[in-house]
Amino acid sequence: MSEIRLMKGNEATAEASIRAGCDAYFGYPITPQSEIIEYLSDQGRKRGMIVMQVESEVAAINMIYGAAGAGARAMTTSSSPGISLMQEGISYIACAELPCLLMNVNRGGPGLGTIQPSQGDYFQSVKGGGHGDYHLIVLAPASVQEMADFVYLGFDLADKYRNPVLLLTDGALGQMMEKVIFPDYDPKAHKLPKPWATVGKNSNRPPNVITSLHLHSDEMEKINLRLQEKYRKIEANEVRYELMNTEGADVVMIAYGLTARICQRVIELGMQSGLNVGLMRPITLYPYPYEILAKLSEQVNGFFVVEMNAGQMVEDVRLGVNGKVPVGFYGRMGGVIPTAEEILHSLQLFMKSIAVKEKV
Amino acid sequence: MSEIRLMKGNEATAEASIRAGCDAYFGYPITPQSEIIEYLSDQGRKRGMIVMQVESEVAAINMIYGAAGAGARAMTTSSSPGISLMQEGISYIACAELPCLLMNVNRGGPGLGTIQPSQGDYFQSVKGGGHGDYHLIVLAPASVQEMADFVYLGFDLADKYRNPVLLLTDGALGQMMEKVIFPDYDPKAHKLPKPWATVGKNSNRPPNVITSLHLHSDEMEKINLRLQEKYRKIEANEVRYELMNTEGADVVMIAYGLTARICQRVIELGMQSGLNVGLMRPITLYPYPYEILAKLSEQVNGFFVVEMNAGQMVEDVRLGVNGKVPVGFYGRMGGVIPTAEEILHSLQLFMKSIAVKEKV
Amino acid sequence: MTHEILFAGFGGQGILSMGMTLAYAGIIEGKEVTWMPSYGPEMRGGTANCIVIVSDKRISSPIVGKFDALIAMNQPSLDKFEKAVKPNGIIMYDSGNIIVPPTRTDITIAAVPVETEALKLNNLKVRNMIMVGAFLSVCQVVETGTVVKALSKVLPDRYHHMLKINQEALERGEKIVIEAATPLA
Amino acid sequence: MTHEILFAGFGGQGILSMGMTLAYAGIIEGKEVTWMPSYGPEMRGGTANCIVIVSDKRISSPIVGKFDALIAMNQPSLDKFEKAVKPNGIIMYDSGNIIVPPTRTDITIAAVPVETEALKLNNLKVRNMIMVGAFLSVCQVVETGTVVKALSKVLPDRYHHMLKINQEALERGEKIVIEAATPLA
Amino acid sequence: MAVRGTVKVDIETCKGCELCVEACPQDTLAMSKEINNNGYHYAVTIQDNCTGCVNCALVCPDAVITVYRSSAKKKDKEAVAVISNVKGDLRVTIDNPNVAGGVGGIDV
Amino acid sequence: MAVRGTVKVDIETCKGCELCVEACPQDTLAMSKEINNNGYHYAVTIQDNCTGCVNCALVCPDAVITVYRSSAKKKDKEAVAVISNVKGDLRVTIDNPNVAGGVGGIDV
Amino acid sequence: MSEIQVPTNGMEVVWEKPKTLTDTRMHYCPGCGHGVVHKVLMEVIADLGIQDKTIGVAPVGCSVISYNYMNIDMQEAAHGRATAVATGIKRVLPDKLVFTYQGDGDLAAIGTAETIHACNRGENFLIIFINNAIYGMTGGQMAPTSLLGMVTSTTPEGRQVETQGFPIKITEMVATLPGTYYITRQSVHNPTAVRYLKKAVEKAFKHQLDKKGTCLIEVVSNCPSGWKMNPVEANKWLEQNMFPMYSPGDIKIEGKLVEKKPTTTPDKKETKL
Amino acid sequence: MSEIQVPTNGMEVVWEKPKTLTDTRMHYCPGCGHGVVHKVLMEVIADLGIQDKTIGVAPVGCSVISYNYMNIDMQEAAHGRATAVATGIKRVLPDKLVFTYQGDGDLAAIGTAETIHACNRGENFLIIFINNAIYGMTGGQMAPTSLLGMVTSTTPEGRQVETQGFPIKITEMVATLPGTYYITRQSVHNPTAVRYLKKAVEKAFKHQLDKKGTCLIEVVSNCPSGWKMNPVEANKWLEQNMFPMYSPGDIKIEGKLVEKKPTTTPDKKETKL
Ligand SMILES: Cc1ncc(C[n+]2csc(CCOP(=O)(O)OP(=O)(O)O)c2C)c(N)n1
Ligand SMILES: Cc1ncc(C[n+]2csc(CCOP(=O)(O)OP(=O)(O)O)c2C)c(N)n1
Ligand code: SF4
Ligand code: SF4
Ligand code: SF4
Ligand code: SF4
Ligand code: SF4
Ligand code: SF4
Ligand SMILES: [Mg+2]
Ligand SMILES: [Mg+2]
Repeated sequence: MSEIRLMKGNEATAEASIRAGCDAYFGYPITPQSEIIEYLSDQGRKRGMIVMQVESEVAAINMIYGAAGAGARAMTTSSSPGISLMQEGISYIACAELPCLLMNVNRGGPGLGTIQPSQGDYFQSVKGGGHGDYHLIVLAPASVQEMADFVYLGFDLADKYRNPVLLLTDGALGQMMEKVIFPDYDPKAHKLPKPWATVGKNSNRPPNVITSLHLHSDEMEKINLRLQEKYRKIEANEVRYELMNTEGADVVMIAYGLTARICQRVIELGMQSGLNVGLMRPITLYPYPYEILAKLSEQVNGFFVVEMNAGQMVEDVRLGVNGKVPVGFYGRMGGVIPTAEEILHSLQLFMKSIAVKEKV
Repeated sequence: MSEIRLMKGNEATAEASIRAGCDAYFGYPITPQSEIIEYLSDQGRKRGMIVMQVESEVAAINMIYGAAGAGARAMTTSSSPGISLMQEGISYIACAELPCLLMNVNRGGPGLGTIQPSQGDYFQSVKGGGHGDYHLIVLAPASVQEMADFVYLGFDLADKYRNPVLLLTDGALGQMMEKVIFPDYDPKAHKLPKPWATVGKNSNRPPNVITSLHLHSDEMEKINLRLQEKYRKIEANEVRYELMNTEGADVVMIAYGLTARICQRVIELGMQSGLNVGLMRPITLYPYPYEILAKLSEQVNGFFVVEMNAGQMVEDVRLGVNGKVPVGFYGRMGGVIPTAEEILHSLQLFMKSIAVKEKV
Repeated sequence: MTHEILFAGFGGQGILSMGMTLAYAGIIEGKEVTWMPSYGPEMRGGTANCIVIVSDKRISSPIVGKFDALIAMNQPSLDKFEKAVKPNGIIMYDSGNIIVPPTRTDITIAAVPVETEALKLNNLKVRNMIMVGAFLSVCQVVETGTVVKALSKVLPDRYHHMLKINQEALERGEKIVIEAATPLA
Repeated sequence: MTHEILFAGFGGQGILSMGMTLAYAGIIEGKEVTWMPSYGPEMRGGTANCIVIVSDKRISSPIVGKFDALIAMNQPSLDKFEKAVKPNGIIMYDSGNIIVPPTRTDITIAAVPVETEALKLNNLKVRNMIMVGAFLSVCQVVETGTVVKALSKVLPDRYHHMLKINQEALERGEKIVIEAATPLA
Repeated sequence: MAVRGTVKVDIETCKGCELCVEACPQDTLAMSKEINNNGYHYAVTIQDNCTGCVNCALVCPDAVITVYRSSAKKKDKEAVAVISNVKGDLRVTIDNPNVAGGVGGIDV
Repeated sequence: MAVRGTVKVDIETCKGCELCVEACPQDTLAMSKEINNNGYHYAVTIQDNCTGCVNCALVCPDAVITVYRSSAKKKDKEAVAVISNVKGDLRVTIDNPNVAGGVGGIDV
Repeated sequence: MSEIQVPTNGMEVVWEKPKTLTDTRMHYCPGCGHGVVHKVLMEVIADLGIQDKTIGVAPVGCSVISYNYMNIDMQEAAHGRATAVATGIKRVLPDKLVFTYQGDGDLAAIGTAETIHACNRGENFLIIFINNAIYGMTGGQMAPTSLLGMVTSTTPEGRQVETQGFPIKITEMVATLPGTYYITRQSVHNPTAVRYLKKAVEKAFKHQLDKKGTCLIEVVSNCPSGWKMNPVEANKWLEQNMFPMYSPGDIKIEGKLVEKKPTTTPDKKETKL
Repeated sequence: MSEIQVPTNGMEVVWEKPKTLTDTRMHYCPGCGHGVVHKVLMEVIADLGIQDKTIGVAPVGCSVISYNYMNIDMQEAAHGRATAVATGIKRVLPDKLVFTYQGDGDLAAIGTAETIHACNRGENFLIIFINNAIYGMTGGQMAPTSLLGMVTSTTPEGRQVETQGFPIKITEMVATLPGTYYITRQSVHNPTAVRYLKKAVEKAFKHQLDKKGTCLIEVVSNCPSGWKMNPVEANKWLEQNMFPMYSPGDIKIEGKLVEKKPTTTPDKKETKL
């Protein structure tokens, strides 16, 4: 029986994790996401989850490594500075191919910055903030509903590919309340067997070892190649995005998460001013929806990227567009949320500029 | 009086840091760069530098923050996993605009990986492994001589822009020996005044505060804008690269550091097989030499990127080329160093493929 | 129909729960809702505000720059957000806390003496519900009855004995605006 | 002229310092040099090797796949690297440690009984210098005299009393190859 | 008893925590009924019996109390300490309201 | 004296650390002059006086020693422990060479 | 603006806000101990005349912007790393005076390694450790020093040993390190406590001037907001509940442990609130 | 291949390599204590019949690939984080037996916070702490436990308090934490020591089966390579130089501190080598 609630994004994530059969949560408080550990400390513990506030984010991510390696569904969440502290651990988890769920409720950086919402951690999330060649599967919810839904999806993808999954969201989505529907989800039906997990070696099999160390280059390269092969599979199968009003649009905006919501408003406002703009909202930031960009490049006069940062995803858009049409950008930083009106204004300038160019 | 020595890259960096007037080194051992702290523990201490082996990389980077904030020339070095642990601290340093020198002697990852050389930390270095919008100035030495030279350059750029500078090198360059010439360098003539440093507030000025916290979004955005303005200045003034044989080349290879050395050999081998290839070696990875790429795009039939990773810098190359000509890639991972012969082979295949395309 | 409403005042005035109650009522009536608080340095001690959107269709941006209505519970909030109300919009303010009233003439303005009214109910805590009631009488985003139902969901169990007084407050609020001749424009 | 030489053997056989001494001598003669060790899991205990390049011009890649000469101090190294020697190149090996000799016929091969020779000098530690001497007699990368100078730079001060014996070793090495009729091809 | 001491409270900065009231051995202090511009009741002297023991100043977290004491040695010229509030509605009434916690602080 | 115990050393795995020699109260063990395929001198029994005290096995870091002892209870059938090395040049000569440290280990 | 004039003729100022505090109104909640400690610290710096050579390190915690109130050069450290930052400063400026100011989450949770190793190196600076048994800044989560049974937003049923471990007495732990010279536990819940604290801070700075090694002053403090009490209640609760676990007094003087206190925490039953 | 046959008629095997050790030749340097500890640990696991329910956590340090030798399920943790990883494992598999195996750099430098907090939570697992007073794996740098005056590659003039602090006795520190149940310091330098160690390991696993809380066994070990001595010399040096600082014996039994040892390290002069 599914259930309707009015909840903060953070709480929705927490509630969904319980329903998704998350066995263990290890975390450290940080604004604007502490509601998650608070919710779980009450509801999670009551409903049988292992919920621990531990000494630091470094400890938390390494506990995730241990618990995931032991076959559990494990999750941690944090916000920007805390996620930076986890980078070594994340790189280890990616290399050891441990399925787990991470969430970054992005706030304004760099440094201690501000606790206001931001998308400044895009690069860190998709290009790898840790060392070495690895990828997280990165999902970007744009509503409280998705803050819940992507928890199930995240755990399932993590298990399927033995890969860490990151939900990249921001302080506003974490703090805002919306209606959220919790569907029926039976963790037992979704959890995959994990014969590789360290649960105690029975006499019928050789020891299971979770490690990311491969001293000899040729062995390590094999691991790298295996990872790359997996990433190609993920890129082939797991790209997710949403198109709005792209059919016949002059310019398509590209935005994810909160800014994608604001861009929907821009579409509405644009219509009022006779502007024909659409929106491509990447849902997976890795794998990135390059292909649809290539396709749209054949149809539109330009793309306009909106981010709450200095311009990060815009590079992926440019890689997808590959010079075929101009790519514009509008961004705010430091926790400032752009309004639909200011985006529209900047978009109009962009549209003028490319019209001019085309005439030249 | 300049001096000629035969030295490991790591030792050359250490020796240069003493000569560059580095006041303090805080570090933690890790292969393949422990020679630096070992050299400094002997020579550095004897020659008046503060040299401390501390409890962790996390502590080290925060000591750099403190020392740099107090006006000192400060340096730390590590290798991939250790650098990942420093990401929070690096983001703080970037936001607080503290000049200092960092070095990553890159080894194969992800995870504990291998201690063999790699370029797998390109993204982490240039896109920001830490949270938020910031940039390190990233210099990529390609010889032991440059492992020394870029120490002076690095400190000077750091002071000039109040920005952390990262030397991105790899285990092979750290471990190999070459001739190195130490020029005359008078730190006193290079060190800039640091009126912003916390050295004790005298009664004539308000307190100096080193911080990265700006609670209000509008204030934080101002900080972000100031940083971005600085980055634009750096991008305008500090791009460095080296061209070899690009004049009239059919294809230009792009490689930095060790792989650039190997690509020089590829040019030599190529000449023997009648191939006309050149090399663009970025010396600054941030700011990236996009402009010369745009320029070369008008002259060549394609670019061929060589990296010791799964393909990271190739994205920057594609951004610079912007679809004008094809971009090929050859990479090895896991600490495997590609040979000139295998690169040449792959390059020839690429050249064939683009020739075919052009005929179509 | 979409209503975009800003609630603003001091922390401690029950600003966030006013908005939350309204949003919850929206859900009960089958509508789409978003509730977006200002969080951060102002949250404790200083000012607090939240944007509530109640709509019949999927809500695009939860952040809006212009509002159909502003509920202002203190002077700084009124001063800051007066301009943000759309033409023909509504400002409803606590006349006990706000000395300098709004000056716009293209909108509906209502002063509600919530403290005075709350004292009549012998309970200062229900000031915010008086305000909500007053607002609903001017702008029927949801039924007052639904708000009462919503309250029983929003209030923690230990406060359920307060449901009745809150209901009275809502009704009181509704009535005073209806009774008021001025300063309704 | 560029010489690309691979030194290979067990850790502890002084492989790395053979290469280092040669490289240093190169510098003294005003040449360009690189010395690239294998480091890592093999470094302690297992095998060790280093590539030394000495050249009149700027050295491109410090990593090469084919060598002008291989100095092999044990069997695994010889087995592994025999193919990596360029046609007309040189393999020089320690015949005390290597039982199965190289089989290639397109290169110069020299077996040097370094242990026997070292015993003649009453010092087993100079085995590697005997090898260097032997190598230089076949392939004059640098002058033997320069190597002696280089040694005084490479050896830590506390070993400077060993300079003389090392010089003798170098000369001894030179001589035995020159004296040898077989197995020089 | 002659006035031995007195205190000046910067009532606009006072946060109404009542720690000074609690600390005063003379019951010289009490909380105003009015609130200042930050919404806080503030500390006021309600008796003339201050001894200048500085207890109140020591515990005041906001350092808003200045303490004066009669000095045998010094003989100052006529002087006053001035208490002001920007609202201009300075009244001194006390009522002992129940000060609620949790109304300050920031998150990082 | 009747043989009370004996030991078998896996000489190819032995690293020549000499800790067993040091630990043996009977001086039953010594180091070979020859080296095994890993370049190490290895431990060998040079006397018949082993008591089967297992001291050597306890300190051996590489667990290469198996210890046997006469059992009053058990009467086994004829049995031998076999020592082998792959080089095929097994000789037992001792000479007490100076074992150098620093020849193992990896870096991470 | 209206004014009340208080006659002060013939009186001298016996206590006023020190010049080393700025005029900025502090953001702390009413009654919060942070303000008291700031004041004491700045008084001592004024008294000793070391304002121009003291450098402070602010933590991440409620006192994160203490640099807005302290009229001296300061650095704001990453969460938990204040002693690392202070090490960086003090090592390059050995003749300046350096202190860190840290909460219990900052010092005893995420910063444990940095705290212990700074003390072990005997870094010649002062650590001021505000133990309010809670994470004030982030909204009242459990701290490593929270008492057993204590209700916080992450221990809604009270802190349990099984999942959250024991309240940690890091001050006693670092006192066992030979690098530390003067270790004391003080409080700010009444005027006498404040007087003692001031003496302790003075002593610590003097030791630093004499290059004696690390001094650490734990201040058992309150958090009215996090504890959900008014300040007066909070200070009473502090005395009744915090002191049995964190008993005030000197722990190490001149490099010697003061008395043999039991080094283990009393077991669960005894400390259950 | 040649063979020597040793007659074993009428004899029984009184010691042989346990099945819980794999056949892989260990990479350790000759005489390294790591091998001895591996052996003892695996013997106990074989003896107690817990091979199928024990999960080990390898550190980063010379024993990083101990999973190649231990014939049980294992995880390799990031440098210093073994106790965090073990917490993750044990919390989700509370009925399995878990141990960490860590060097002094891993446990007492970079892993200090994780060590202390795991012990403070009383995590019900065993920590095996190999104290060889040096960073073996990275080539002989100073460890937090290196002795004063000890020459290492980062202390070419011997460890000095001024820059490198004091040798840290983390075992004594965690013994003060109420979460710990059995804390002992053992060694492997002679047969008797090995016998004691085995008993200690057995005891610790039994405590874990009884869910008693954290047990930590420090093993004072050698590093012939790092110390630049042959193994026999190294073990002698260990006895003469390590034991005065790290004296062997039980520190905490059944949750109670054994004896009042001086908790501070003797001062500089006394420990100078
Ligand atoms: C790396 C990181 N993790 C977490 C946080 C969030 N955070 C800010 S302050 C704080 C704890 C504050 O508690 P405490 O140190 O006890 O100080 P108090 O506020 O109680 O004075 C936390 C967890 C952060 N800013 N950075
Ligand atoms: C984050 C990180 N920092 C540093 C290293 C390098 N490193 C590997 S092992 C080690 C220390 C080993 O010393 P110890 O823990 O004492 O173990 P031992 O080798 O002596 O047994 C270090 C610093 C690393 N792998 N990862
Ligand atoms: S100085 Fe002493 S007597 Fe006077 S008001 Fe303050 S506490 Fe009371
Ligand atoms: S202690 Fe200070 S802030 Fe608190 S009530 Fe008294 S004067 Fe006001
Ligand atoms: S078992 Fe005892 S007596 Fe026999 S060899 Fe070993 S140590 Fe010596
Ligand atoms: S202790 Fe073991 S490894 Fe060492 S010499 Fe004896 S048998 Fe060989
Ligand atoms: S939250 Fe607690 S510690 Fe922070 S300012 Fe308020 S009372 Fe003080
Ligand atoms: S380096 Fe030291 S600790 Fe490591 S294996 Fe060798 S002797 Fe053992
Ligand atoms: Mg606290
Ligand atoms: Mg060690």
